[in-house]
Amino acid sequence: MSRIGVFVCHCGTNIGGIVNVPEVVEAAKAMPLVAYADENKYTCSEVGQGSIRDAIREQKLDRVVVAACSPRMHENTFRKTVATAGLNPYLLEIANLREHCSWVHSDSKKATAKAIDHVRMAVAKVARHESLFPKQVGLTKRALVIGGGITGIQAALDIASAGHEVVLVEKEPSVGGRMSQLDKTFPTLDCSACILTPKMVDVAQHPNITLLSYSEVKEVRGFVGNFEVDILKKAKMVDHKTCTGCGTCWQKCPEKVTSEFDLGLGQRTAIYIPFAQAVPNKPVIDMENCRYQKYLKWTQTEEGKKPPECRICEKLCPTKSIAWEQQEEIVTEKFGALVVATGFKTFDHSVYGEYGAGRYPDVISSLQLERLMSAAGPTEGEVLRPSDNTHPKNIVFIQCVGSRDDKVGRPYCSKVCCMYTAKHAIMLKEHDPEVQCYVFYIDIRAGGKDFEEFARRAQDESGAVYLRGRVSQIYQDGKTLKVLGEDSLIGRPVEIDADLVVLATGMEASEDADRLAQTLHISYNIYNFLIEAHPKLRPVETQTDGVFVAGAAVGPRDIPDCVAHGSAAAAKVIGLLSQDSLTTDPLTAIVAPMKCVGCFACKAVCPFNAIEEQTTRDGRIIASVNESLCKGCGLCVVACRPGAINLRGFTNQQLLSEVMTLVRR
Amino acid sequence: MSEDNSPLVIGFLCNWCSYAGADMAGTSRQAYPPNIRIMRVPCSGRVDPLLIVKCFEEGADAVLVAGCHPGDCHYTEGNYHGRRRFALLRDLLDFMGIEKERFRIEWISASEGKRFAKVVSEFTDEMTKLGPRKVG
Amino acid sequence: MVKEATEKVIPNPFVPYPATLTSSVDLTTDVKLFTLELDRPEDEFDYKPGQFAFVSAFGVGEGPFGLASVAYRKEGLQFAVRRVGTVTNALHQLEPGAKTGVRGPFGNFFPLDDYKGKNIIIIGGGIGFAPLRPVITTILDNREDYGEVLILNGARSPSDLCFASEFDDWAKPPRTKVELTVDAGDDNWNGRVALIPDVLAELGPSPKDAIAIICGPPIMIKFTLTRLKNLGFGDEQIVTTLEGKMKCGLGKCFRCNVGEKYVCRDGPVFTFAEISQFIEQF
Amino acid sequence: MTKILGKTGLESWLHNIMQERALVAPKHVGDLILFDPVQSVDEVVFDYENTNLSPKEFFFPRTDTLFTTKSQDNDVELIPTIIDQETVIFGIRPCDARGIAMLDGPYLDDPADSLWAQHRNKTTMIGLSCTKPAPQCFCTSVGSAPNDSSSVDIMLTEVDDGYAVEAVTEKGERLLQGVELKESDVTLSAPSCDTSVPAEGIVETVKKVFDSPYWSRLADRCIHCNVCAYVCPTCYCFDIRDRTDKGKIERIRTWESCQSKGFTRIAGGHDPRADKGSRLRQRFCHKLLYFPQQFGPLSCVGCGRCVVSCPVNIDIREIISDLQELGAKVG
Amino acid sequence: MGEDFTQQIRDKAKELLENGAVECVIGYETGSDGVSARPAFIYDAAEVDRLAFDNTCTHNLVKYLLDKKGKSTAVVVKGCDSRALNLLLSERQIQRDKVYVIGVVCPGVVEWGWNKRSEQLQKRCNWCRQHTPVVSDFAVGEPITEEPPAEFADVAEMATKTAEDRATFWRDQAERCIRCYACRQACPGCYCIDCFVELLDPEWVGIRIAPDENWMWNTIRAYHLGGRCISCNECERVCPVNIPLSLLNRKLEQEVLDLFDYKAGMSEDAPAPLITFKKDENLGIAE
Repeated sequence: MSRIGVFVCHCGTNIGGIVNVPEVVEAAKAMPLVAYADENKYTCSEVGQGSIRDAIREQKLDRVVVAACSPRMHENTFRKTVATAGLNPYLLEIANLREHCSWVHSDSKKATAKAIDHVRMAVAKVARHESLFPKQVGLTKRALVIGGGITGIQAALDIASAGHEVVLVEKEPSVGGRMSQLDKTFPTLDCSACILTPKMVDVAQHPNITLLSYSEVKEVRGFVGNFEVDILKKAKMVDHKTCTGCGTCWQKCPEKVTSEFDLGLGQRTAIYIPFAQAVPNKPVIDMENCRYQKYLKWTQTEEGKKPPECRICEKLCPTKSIAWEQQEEIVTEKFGALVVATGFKTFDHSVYGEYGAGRYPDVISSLQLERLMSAAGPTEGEVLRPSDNTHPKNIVFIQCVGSRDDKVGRPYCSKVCCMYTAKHAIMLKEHDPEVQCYVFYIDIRAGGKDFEEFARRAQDESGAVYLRGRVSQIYQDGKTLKVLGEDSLIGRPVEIDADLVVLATGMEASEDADRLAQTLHISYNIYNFLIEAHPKLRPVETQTDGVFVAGAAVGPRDIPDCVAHGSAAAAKVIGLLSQDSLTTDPLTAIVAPMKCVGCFACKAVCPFNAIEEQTTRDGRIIASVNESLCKGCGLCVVACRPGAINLRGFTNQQLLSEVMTLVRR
Repeated sequence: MSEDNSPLVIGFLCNWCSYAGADMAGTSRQAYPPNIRIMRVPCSGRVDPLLIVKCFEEGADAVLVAGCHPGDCHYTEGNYHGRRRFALLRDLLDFMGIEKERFRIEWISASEGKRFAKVVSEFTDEMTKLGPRKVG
Repeated sequence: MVKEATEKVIPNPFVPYPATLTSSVDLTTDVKLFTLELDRPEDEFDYKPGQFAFVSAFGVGEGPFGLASVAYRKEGLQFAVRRVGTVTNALHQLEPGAKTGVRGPFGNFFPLDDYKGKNIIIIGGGIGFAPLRPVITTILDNREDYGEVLILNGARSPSDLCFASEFDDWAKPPRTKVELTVDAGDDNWNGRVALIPDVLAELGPSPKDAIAIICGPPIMIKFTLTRLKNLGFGDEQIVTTLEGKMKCGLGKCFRCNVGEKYVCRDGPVFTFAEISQFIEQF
Repeated sequence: MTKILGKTGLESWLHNIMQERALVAPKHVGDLILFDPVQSVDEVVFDYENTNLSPKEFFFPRTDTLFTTKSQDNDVELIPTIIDQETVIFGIRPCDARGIAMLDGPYLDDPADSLWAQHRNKTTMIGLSCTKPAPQCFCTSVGSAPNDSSSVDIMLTEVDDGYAVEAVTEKGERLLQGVELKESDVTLSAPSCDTSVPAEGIVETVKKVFDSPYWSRLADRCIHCNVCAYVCPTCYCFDIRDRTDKGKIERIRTWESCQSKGFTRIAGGHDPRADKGSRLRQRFCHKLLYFPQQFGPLSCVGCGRCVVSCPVNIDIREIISDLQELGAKVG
Repeated sequence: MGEDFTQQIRDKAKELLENGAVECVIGYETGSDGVSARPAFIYDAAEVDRLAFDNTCTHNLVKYLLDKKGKSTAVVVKGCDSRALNLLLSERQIQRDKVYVIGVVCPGVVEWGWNKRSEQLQKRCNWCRQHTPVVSDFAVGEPITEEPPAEFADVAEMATKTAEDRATFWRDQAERCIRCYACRQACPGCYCIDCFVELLDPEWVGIRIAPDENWMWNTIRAYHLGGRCISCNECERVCPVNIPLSLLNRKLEQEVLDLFDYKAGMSEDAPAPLITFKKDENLGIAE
């Protein structure tokens, strides 16, 4: 039995000023199955909602149409209204008479006709609504944090401190991320390592945190509250359970290779920790470069010169922790929520021919400069030119390398470069008063607490010369680098003899960010930065419930933002994990088993892996929907030729009724 | 066509982008002709070609499907599927004498209220010029 | 030369009698009992237990439903309608006062006069019990004309038992027993949980001077028939109603046929003797 | 004596008929020949074996409105369809006319189908006997003949200088009023129909072989395309449903076929004829067993349309032969 | 072709039935007119001599595999028919290990009807690019090198008409349609349990056998085969009122080729164009 009530809202004069509301009410009364229609000044007001509740009770209404503003505005409000009157909240439909009608049309007659049609369609649709009931599903109260940079560390610590188990996965041998490569941080100039290291140690020591370094996430299955994640643990070749991190091995290893951590400016051994404060402070063996591995490879072919068998580390290890038999392995773990904090990588400046395309040793990236300035870096904090280890005096900074440049496909601003360059100018001057810095910039972006003052300080106190303009060419002239540019403020070409050129390389999404996003069914933009559910209102959520994003994986941001972001994601995770069960949205797809032909077109188009295979009693293999995974997009419904799948709330019947009621009105 | 010979345009708008874009048109008072009747769907990928064909069978003059811009789909892939289905359907309908112009697909984001109004205005004008469908 | 018959206006048998829905009561979660009153006093509608009629949901179509009332009580035309398809869905949406249409009565009926003096076993499953209600009403209204009466009503679950409010009245008269059973019970159910054929075997009614009337889903009819045969019931002692897909009720569309017989015109009431050769087709 | 209507006389007669009534005649439609209303005698095809579809649709239309509703206030008025249009069908073959007459059996059986009755009353059939039966024809095997005039109102037979005319019914007589006919002593020879189908005794045979696996083997090939039923002059299954447009409700009856899946599926899901074999058997049993049991003749008039149209060559003539052979074995 | 092919098919059928590899062989035999072929179902090795193959073997026998689910069956296929096997395999309607494919290299079939047969190739065979079966367990005949590319002259011709003329053309076709659904029944790609056209709720297509409803039916029938039609032309062959259904199918075939570079039924694995997508593709929509 259907007794539909229609409530038409004047919205003050917002609707009533254009749409003839009494006429809409009269038209509604004549519509099939409409038992009651009335108007309100403001339907969303307590009085208006009360009139709906009263009418439901008095008129025994079993379905409600509210003809008012956009459903995006008040659908939830009115769902609650009808629910308090005892109706299922899904037996409601909204006709949009404001945003889609009165606010955009001025012809009262035509607007009223359109309003009546929209009510008609809503009535047709609501007649086919069915009571829907959210389901409760259990959840695993554990979180996975992907990425062990400052964002991931912060998120992991916050979640763990709230009492939930956390697994932190880091692909490198140590946590720390980009921040661990920095010397000082702007604008406070506190030592990066000094503030980061304690947190890294906290991670290692926190009883609720399991750190999986040198590991990567491969596959993610399941849904919010119930994810199943395959994690690849790369072979470290060292048993970290027994290893004490005494350092003998990496001190004695004879094979020296370029250090990734020092960005090519220093060296490490084949068995190594990436940097002194690494966490875990236990080594891994770089299989590519290990002499014993090379020897083993040689024994298979016996081609070329026989390498030494080496195994020095094994011989010297006091705890016999070298584990040659170790293999990479995949572990599967269950989680209720995931935080993606995969950070960024810096732009590769070799694409810029005018900056030497990476050929000049003394044209370095700013992150390389950080390593040179770092006391724990390859030069122990002394800034020396890579080419001849001399102290550079004239230093040119070039801004926006791989930022704000359409030419290289990076039109966005990397946000931190202006500030770290100011920091560099200040620090270099402090290190060596003879240093003169020149900064070629487009704009100085110093929005942030104490930022503008800091940028000023570089110029006013540290004497850095800021030149507004692009550098057109750099070339090597003996020991000097000739930097040709333009000062656009005075409109004159400039030529500077530089000892060192530092490129403010921008931020890029980290390697494989797109692959990970696809695995997680979250979206990413054309630069592979992850997309949040809403840029303003849901900054750490994603379209996949239970998957949160944080830090520079979402877009360029600085350390305090990353930390705040990590904490924000953690707060969301804690909120999620503090529930005993999760409520699923009932607007999901549903399969009519008798109609399914088992072609699985639905499965092919489902973006959420929500279609599962099921065998019927008569042996047919048919589709079924995992309602916890289904997001209600309806792609499967359209793909299903036999009409075996329907979408609750937007059924074929409902959409067709809307069309039919319109075209045959 | 209605009595005053203005075209009947049926619009299917995805909830997350285009419906919100139409809301934005309202919020910012971007006027457009009142011919369009709007149906809310979760995703442009939920718009069944059967519905569109049904609209034309029943004499609608024009159909607009609007969804998120490619890459912006709330469900990540819905509009990509929709794009393929609609491309094929539009060619088929055109081959059967329903001009391509009568079936329009647009990507309109939640912030493009002005563009929504512009699209609907242009589309309605174009349909008025094209006139009613000659063979039912 | 072929002579012409004088042209006479033939009434269109597809046009129903206009009727008004006077009440609609939930019998189970998906079955409603509708009461209809014909709008025009001149329309004749006399019927007997077992007969059926088409009820219209204008705008959707019409469907055949067994009459659940008895004509002599003049309480309106009653139909128990289970919500299974588009027509029944639409009927369930109707409110008292709604306009509808009735075409009928159609088909044959239970020859209750012939059963006088006999013991009657009435077996119904689910919504199949609806056409048996007028049988029960008639027998109980003329209780002394019949012997022992056993009523066996079964359903999938307790909430699917039709006419639950009437069970007590049915069991009141002497020599009358009402047995209920369900396929699956619930928290409030203290009765039998068994399939109808099994309950029948357990109760073991004697075939002597007895008539068994069965109505229900095809599968239940088939198994119940077997049990009755095992108990010694002869083909003539077993009476059933068959369900068939019907469109006209007039013996024209040839959709409901079982062999050369039309369920709509030659049925729906058949003795097992009449349909035994076709039972596998059904 | 035979009455003759010359070719031009026929044309002007048809022309006159068209002025007052609808004239339906064989006509080229695409590459088909179909019975269709004609506006001019030029459209009429005189030289044809038979039409691709039978003329049954002028008595039992593909789509028919049984009644319409008119709503006013809370009242619904049901308005039955009245057929006013007088129609003349020209060129109907004896087999097809017999098929129409045969359907009087079920349709005029009490309670009569008023639409059928009205169509029959309002329609005059001018038959055209076959001069050269087609290879698929077998009317003589099922109780008719190429010149069988029993079911038409007027029978025409092509002769050298026109058409021999026989008024069979009063209705036919009336239509011929005022038409000038020549007297002639030409004798009409009955053309022969070569195909002979052993249809005699088939009713008894079908009863015997009802449970034979023959049916399901035959159905292997059948794709249940329904074409046989739709081209057949004696198939009369229908479906009924309502249609609502702009507040007006029509109850509509359309053609359907017993071969379609779900034809007998009841709302609960049970389908007594769910398998292909029992559906195909239903069709032949109806034609060869049930219809004769109810109304006398086999409900096959031997027009051969199904033979030609079946895409997988399910040939009723072959089936009748097979059944007889099978029946003989069963004994 | 002819007797040689017939003999090879009979021998293979005999072998398969005798060694129990299959329960039934679906092939062709001579029909009741004595001149044209019809489908034959052979269950007994003693009956293999009924099997025949000639240039009237038009029927796409793959359709019948849908009735033989789960049963080991051999089927005779021509090049065009064989693409239906891939379609049904990819849509999981048949199991490869239950089907034994006798693939006949087909030089083309002729125009024929009941009791009549011409020597003129069917129109579709003139533009056939799949003489050799794409799936085959036992090949009959030598593979023919296929010449590229597909032609769509008939489709192009329609496109030269005005929209109004095109609409009128299809309106006329719809008017003739009697909605027997023979096209669907013959199509190997049509196997829905309940076809959309017969659903009562949602009632996509109204009950009337009238131009509007018929137009909707014909349009969606074609659309549902978009990217799936394997060009066997059975729909058009069985149509009792000669609606040029293949014109719609071929239009879609052309579009699918142009837009998605896809040809249905060429492989079991390639996802059908409407269940997959590419992010960066220009389909002429809202660009």
